[in-house]
Amino acid sequence: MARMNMVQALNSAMDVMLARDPRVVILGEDVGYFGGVFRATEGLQRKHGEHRVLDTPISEGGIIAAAIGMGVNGLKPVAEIQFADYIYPGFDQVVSELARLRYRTAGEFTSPVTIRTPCGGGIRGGQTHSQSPEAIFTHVCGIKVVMPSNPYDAKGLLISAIEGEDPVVFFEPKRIYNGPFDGDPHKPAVPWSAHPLGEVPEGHFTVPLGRAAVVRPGTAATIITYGTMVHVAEAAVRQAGIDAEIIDVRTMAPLDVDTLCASVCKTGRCVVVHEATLFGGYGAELVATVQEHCFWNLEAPIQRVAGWDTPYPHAFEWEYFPGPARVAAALKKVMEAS
Amino acid sequence: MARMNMVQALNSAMDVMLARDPRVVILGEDVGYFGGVFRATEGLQRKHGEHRVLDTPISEGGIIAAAIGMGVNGLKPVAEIQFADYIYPGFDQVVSELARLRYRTAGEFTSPVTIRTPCGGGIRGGQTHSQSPEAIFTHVCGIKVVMPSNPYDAKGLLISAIEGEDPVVFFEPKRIYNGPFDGDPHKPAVPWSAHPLGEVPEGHFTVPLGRAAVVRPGTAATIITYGTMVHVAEAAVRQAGIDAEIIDVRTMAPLDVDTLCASVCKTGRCVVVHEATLFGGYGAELVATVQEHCFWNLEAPIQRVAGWDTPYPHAFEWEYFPGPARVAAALKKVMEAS
Amino acid sequence: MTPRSRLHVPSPPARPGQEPDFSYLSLSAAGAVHRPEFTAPAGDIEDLSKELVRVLGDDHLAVGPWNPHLEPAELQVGLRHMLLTRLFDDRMQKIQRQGRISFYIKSTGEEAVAVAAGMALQPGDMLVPSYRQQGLHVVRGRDLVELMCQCLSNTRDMCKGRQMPIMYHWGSGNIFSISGNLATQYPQAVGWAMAAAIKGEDHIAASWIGEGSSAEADFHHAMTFAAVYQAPVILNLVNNQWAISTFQGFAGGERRTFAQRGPGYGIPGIRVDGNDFLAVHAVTQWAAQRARQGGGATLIEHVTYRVAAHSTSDDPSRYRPKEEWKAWPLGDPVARLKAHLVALGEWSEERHAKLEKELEAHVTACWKKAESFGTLAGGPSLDPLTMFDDVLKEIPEHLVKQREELRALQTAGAIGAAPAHARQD
Amino acid sequence: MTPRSRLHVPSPPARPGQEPDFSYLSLSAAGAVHRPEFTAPAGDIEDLSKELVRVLGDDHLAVGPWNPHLEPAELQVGLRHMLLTRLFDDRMQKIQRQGRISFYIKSTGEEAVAVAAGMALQPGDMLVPSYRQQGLHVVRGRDLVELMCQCLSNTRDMCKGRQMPIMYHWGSGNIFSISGNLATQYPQAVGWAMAAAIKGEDHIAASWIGEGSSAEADFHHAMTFAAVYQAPVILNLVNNQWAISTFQGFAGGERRTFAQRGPGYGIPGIRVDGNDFLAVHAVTQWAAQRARQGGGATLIEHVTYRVAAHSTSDDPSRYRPKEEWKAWPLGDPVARLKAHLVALGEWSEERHAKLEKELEAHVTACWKKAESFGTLAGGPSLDPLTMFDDVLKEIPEHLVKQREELRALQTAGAIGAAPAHARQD
Ligand SMILES: Cc1ncc(C[n+]2csc(CCOP(=O)(O)OP(=O)(O)O)c2C)c(N)n1
Ligand SMILES: Cc1ncc(C[n+]2csc(CCOP(=O)(O)OP(=O)(O)O)c2C)c(N)n1
Ligand SMILES: [Mg+2]
Ligand SMILES: [Mg+2]
Repeated sequence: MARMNMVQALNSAMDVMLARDPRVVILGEDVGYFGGVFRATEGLQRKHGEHRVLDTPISEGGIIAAAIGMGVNGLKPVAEIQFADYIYPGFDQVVSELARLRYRTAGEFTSPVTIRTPCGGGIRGGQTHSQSPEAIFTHVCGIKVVMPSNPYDAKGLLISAIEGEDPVVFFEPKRIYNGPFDGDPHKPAVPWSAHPLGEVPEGHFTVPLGRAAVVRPGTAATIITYGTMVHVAEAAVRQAGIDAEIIDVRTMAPLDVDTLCASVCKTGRCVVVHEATLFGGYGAELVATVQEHCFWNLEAPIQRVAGWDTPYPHAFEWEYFPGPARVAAALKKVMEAS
Repeated sequence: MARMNMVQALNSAMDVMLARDPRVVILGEDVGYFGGVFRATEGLQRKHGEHRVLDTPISEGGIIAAAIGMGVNGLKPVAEIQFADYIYPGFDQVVSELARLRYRTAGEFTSPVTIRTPCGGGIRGGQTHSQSPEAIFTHVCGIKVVMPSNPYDAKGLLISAIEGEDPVVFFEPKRIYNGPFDGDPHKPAVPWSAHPLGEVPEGHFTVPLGRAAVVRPGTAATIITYGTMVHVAEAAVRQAGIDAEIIDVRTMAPLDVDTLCASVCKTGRCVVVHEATLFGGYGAELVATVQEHCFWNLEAPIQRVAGWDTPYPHAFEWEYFPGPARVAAALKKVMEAS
Repeated sequence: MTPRSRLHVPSPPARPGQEPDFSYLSLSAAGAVHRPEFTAPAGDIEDLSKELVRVLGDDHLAVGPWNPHLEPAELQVGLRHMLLTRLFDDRMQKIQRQGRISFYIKSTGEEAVAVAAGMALQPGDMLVPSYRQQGLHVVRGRDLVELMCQCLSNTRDMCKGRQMPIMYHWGSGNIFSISGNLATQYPQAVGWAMAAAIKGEDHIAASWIGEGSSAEADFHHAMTFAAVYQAPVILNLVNNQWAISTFQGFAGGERRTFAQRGPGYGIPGIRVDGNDFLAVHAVTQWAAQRARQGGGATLIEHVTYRVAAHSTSDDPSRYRPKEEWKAWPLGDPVARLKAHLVALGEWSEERHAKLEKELEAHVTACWKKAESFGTLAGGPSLDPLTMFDDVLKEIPEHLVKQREELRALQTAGAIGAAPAHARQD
Repeated sequence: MTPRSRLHVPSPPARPGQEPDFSYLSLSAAGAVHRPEFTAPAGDIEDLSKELVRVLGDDHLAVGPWNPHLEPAELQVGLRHMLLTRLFDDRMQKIQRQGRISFYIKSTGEEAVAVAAGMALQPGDMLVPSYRQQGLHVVRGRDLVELMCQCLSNTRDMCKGRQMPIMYHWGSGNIFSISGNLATQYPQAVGWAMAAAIKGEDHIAASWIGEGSSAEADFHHAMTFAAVYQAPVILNLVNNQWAISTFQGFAGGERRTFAQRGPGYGIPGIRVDGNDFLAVHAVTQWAAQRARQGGGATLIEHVTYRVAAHSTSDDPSRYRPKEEWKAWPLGDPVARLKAHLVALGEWSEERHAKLEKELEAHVTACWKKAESFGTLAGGPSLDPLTMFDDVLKEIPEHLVKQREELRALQTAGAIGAAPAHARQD
């Protein structure tokens, strides 16, 4: 076991896979010599060579397309998109190509590309360094969508993504790269080194895709969330003093419906939380699924807590960020209703 | 009044606006001399000149970007994307630019681009001529998203879109360009000329954005839908013999919550229907919104009927297409539950 | 100076009812263009992007440094492949007109672009076509029955009914899947080639794109990545003068050739007579050897003409002179190779007629066989429940449920058999 | 032949600890490059894309056909603008280091690219910059207080707190909004220019992009649309040798210049010494006149060097020799224009020192005033409820509700004041 923050855990996952599987290659803007703007690939080029860890032109569409071609030719490419906000120029290659290739060729051609990309706000990055576009990708058939909430999962999920034969869009909530963040910007940052989930095996291990985790058992209500908001939810539970069960979705698509619905059917109350904007967000899918399966157990309308439906406003980060106060308020609301 | 099919109605809307407002320009692939692959711009270049109706390079990103620049310079561009399946190469310009410009400049720069694009299946177009990607756009703050279900609305909504000062993504369900389609491919096609909504004023009129329409009043349940599926819903109601109220959303974003929720609160039962794939689709937003507002009136879990979560399979169009049988089954399900 | 509009709107030289006019084309004489070493730096051979490499002269003989000196037997194979491609196209078009398949795209007049290039490559090379290079499948010996079954979406459809007609692929034949989205394959081919180079393998990739599609972002992505990593790839740009209704000026072809894009990226650009089998073969061989020897990518502009409609959904008489193709100065690739072989004394009208008959019979036999695996009108058909396969490697739970839902509906008779042919609006 | 990897991986000439090496740069002598007529066809002036237009010689005098023959007074204004830009940058960087703004991007060493180009254009021309042309605001006389208030996200922030520092715009000054997404502005500028041409107006657009960003799709879109419609636009490509950590070889600069992309599209490409105020002014004027007279677009590659870090978040000592800029063969644009004026007898060390002092005092005064409108640490601040404005023209119902929800939370004290400075991971 070692102590790792999330960046180190991701780095370790790639390091392990580069060493284990000669087919694995890393590519992206600034990922090679420099080691990535968030240092996620630090040292990997030096260790594994510049044919395994490639700097690329600034061209997200080209990166994803080239990765697809490499995957077709037997490699297992891990492409970094520097910020999730910059994945859109590569969107066509993801939707029309990466997600469709296996289907349209009835399995004769496949390309198991993993796309890693830092997402989310809370780092004063303004509207083009803070977005959470996961919902858009969950609506695309043929890819898996993942977001870890801690270093252990980050490494285990990334290894699963790279080892798997399906394309994966792997969102990394950059706000918690260095430590869990409970939504209170006034508090001193707690590093992962002081957190149990900062304990990460150095070698190979996996966390399966497609399985949610109950990160806090509870009886009064269920909070369904993922990424940074898992920690915000924990803070909200403390703040509200309500014994809510917290579920970390981890894999947004395909969704582990059973784990979610078992919890909500048990608690009868549900709050769905994400950083992304509310309207048409992934939370809507969670609500729609849960109400269908747990309708007869629900004691109150399911509440969504999400980013306001505006672009991410640089100066109003903390009024915008769906922090513990808003989650706690929603919790209270579902408790009061009846 | 004239008899128009939906293509003619759209053509008429553009014709009227080109004549009324010198700022209006049309651009897109094959829209000029040829008049568009669906003939929506037929005759417009000849009538209004080749500086008002422009053929473009095959470059959806370039088309939308150029339209944005034109809009900034005082024009009112109407860009056609030949198929909605081909909008993804322009996705970055829509999300990062078109939708954000007003916000990021606090209103100092704006660009009122209307993007028209034919969507939906049922024409044996296979996976790259059949998609319904509206959900993705409804999650993007800063644009309006529209889909008409008949020629009258098509013209009135398109004129509203062009006259408005906000960017609009205007989806055209191509399956009903020539006539309403009730989901039964075995039946002879009924042209709009034999349908009351094929009566369309020749001149200028508007249908406001942001307002849903109750297209069939009813008491037993509410079907919320849009586009082609409005007609499928009507067929399903007939088939099921259930007195359902049918609501045509028309503008997906911003959503007319009041009209939807008033109906569901009244009927207590709700089925949401769209052609697009289910998971993460726009139906999820409809369900999430309705359950929040109408929870205490709901007698049954809200059902979604949508495309299966696969790419659009060319040969299995009618097994894939969410036809009246499936809608009727869902209607029965919400009626039986209690 | 009074301000005035200066927006330039490209306009083709002739519209319906007007005389065809190809005077805008700049042509070189056969044999006139030099053939540099494989190793020549891109910057030293920029002229190749402006000239037109041609081998077959008006006398039907092969001349000049680009003459690939192919054996007559090989030329006969090339002729056979091109002819078969054409006859296959003609038949499939007829079949579409009869409503027996829903859609088709012909490559008439452009057969050499696929056939000659395909023949100049090695079996381990990955071919990454657009929708108009069916000749590649012919070159690699694909059973036409398989192509026909794909167009029929029948029980032997390699795509299992998931794609429109002509969207073929061939894993074991190293021919990549055709995408409905233009140009996406181009940078993928570069990625494939990069992987070959990373693995130290000796294979190259070759991709094809239309001149209209070169306006898409992926053209730029492909060129940039190919240039930066010197990827072993041949990027073919098929300038058949027309996209759907827009002529090549709308892709930026008015003031320079498409091959000239190459030097702009530091990649050699070669402009070749796309209707000259020998010339296409020669430039492909040159580019392939360059790539295999570590010299990186080449952009090849094939100057040709789309004789047929864009697809069976198109009507070109709306936007260009009806018989424009007759005025096309570079002739017909089949006729020209035939004439060359005749001039060499290695072919004759009789042999040609015989071959044509043989190939037509072959196509007929293939179609018969293909139909036995199911047609739109009847016969065996694919199980619709297979539509839930291959979305992901393993079928996820929600799709299992959706499959069961469909199965139940089918069992209940709620979702019946599909009609022979859906209405096309 | 044993197969072996041939993937080429570009590598800069020097890494940290190594000697800077700019021998890869091909330079022309001052005055050596011809200056064609505005009306010259793109194909006739391709050499301009390979040469380097320079006006200022080693003796600091202006020579050759590109000498714009500017009045000394105009040169002095240019010097003033460049110096002010530099001092503004220096101050803002210091202010960022003190934690008083959260982020900054300097243009040190590249001031001429914005200032000289900006001065050669007319007020009605639309300037469409990337994030490194703050000099354009200076040229057009923008009150620095406004730029500072933007960086402070304070009550006078033109972006109302919605954008990171430096993402300026200026409606009435015809300077377009800066986007965080690279290259998107480039084809928008072309669209703007197309609209001017459609309307028959006499204005042109000018846009700027980094060499690294030229790998994005939007570069291709801009070039294609500019070429097809001959749009009145100047497309400036600022080759400052570095993206973030990757040198210009990763954008495809190893085997040809970026200006050469122009001819590939049928657009003139001009490679200019970006640190030579006079040369930048002259080529801009040429391109502007060409565009205004209906000649269409020009691509101008400005060869310069990014002296500073990419941004205040970057540490270039990790990837390039620490003092690489000292070896940069094209010197410093401020120093060179200054030396030129001195050589003309129109400037002196004393005047320069005095100007510097004056401008520094001006910057100080501006900062003081800017702070009075609010700082990160205190003073007046924007109302967070304004964040719901301007998403659409009219605030839609769901946003009205969300605004009320936030207002209620604020009233309840549940969402407090923001901390002085958020943690940057
Ligand atoms: C991304 C995308 N945009 C538009 C289309 C519609 N479309 C199909 S083929 C075509 C014309 C392509 O012309 P060209 O590249 O010259 O190829 P050709 O048909 O001449 O072989 C168009 C516009 C598409 N398939 N994909
Ligand atoms: C679409 C997109 N991808 C990536 C980034 C991150 N990024 C910001 S600046 C930059 C480097 C740009 O280099 P260059 O174009 O040379 O401009 P310079 O900084 O040298 O002026 C990168 C990769 C971004 N902002 N947008
Ligand atoms: Mg073409
Ligand atoms: Mg740069």
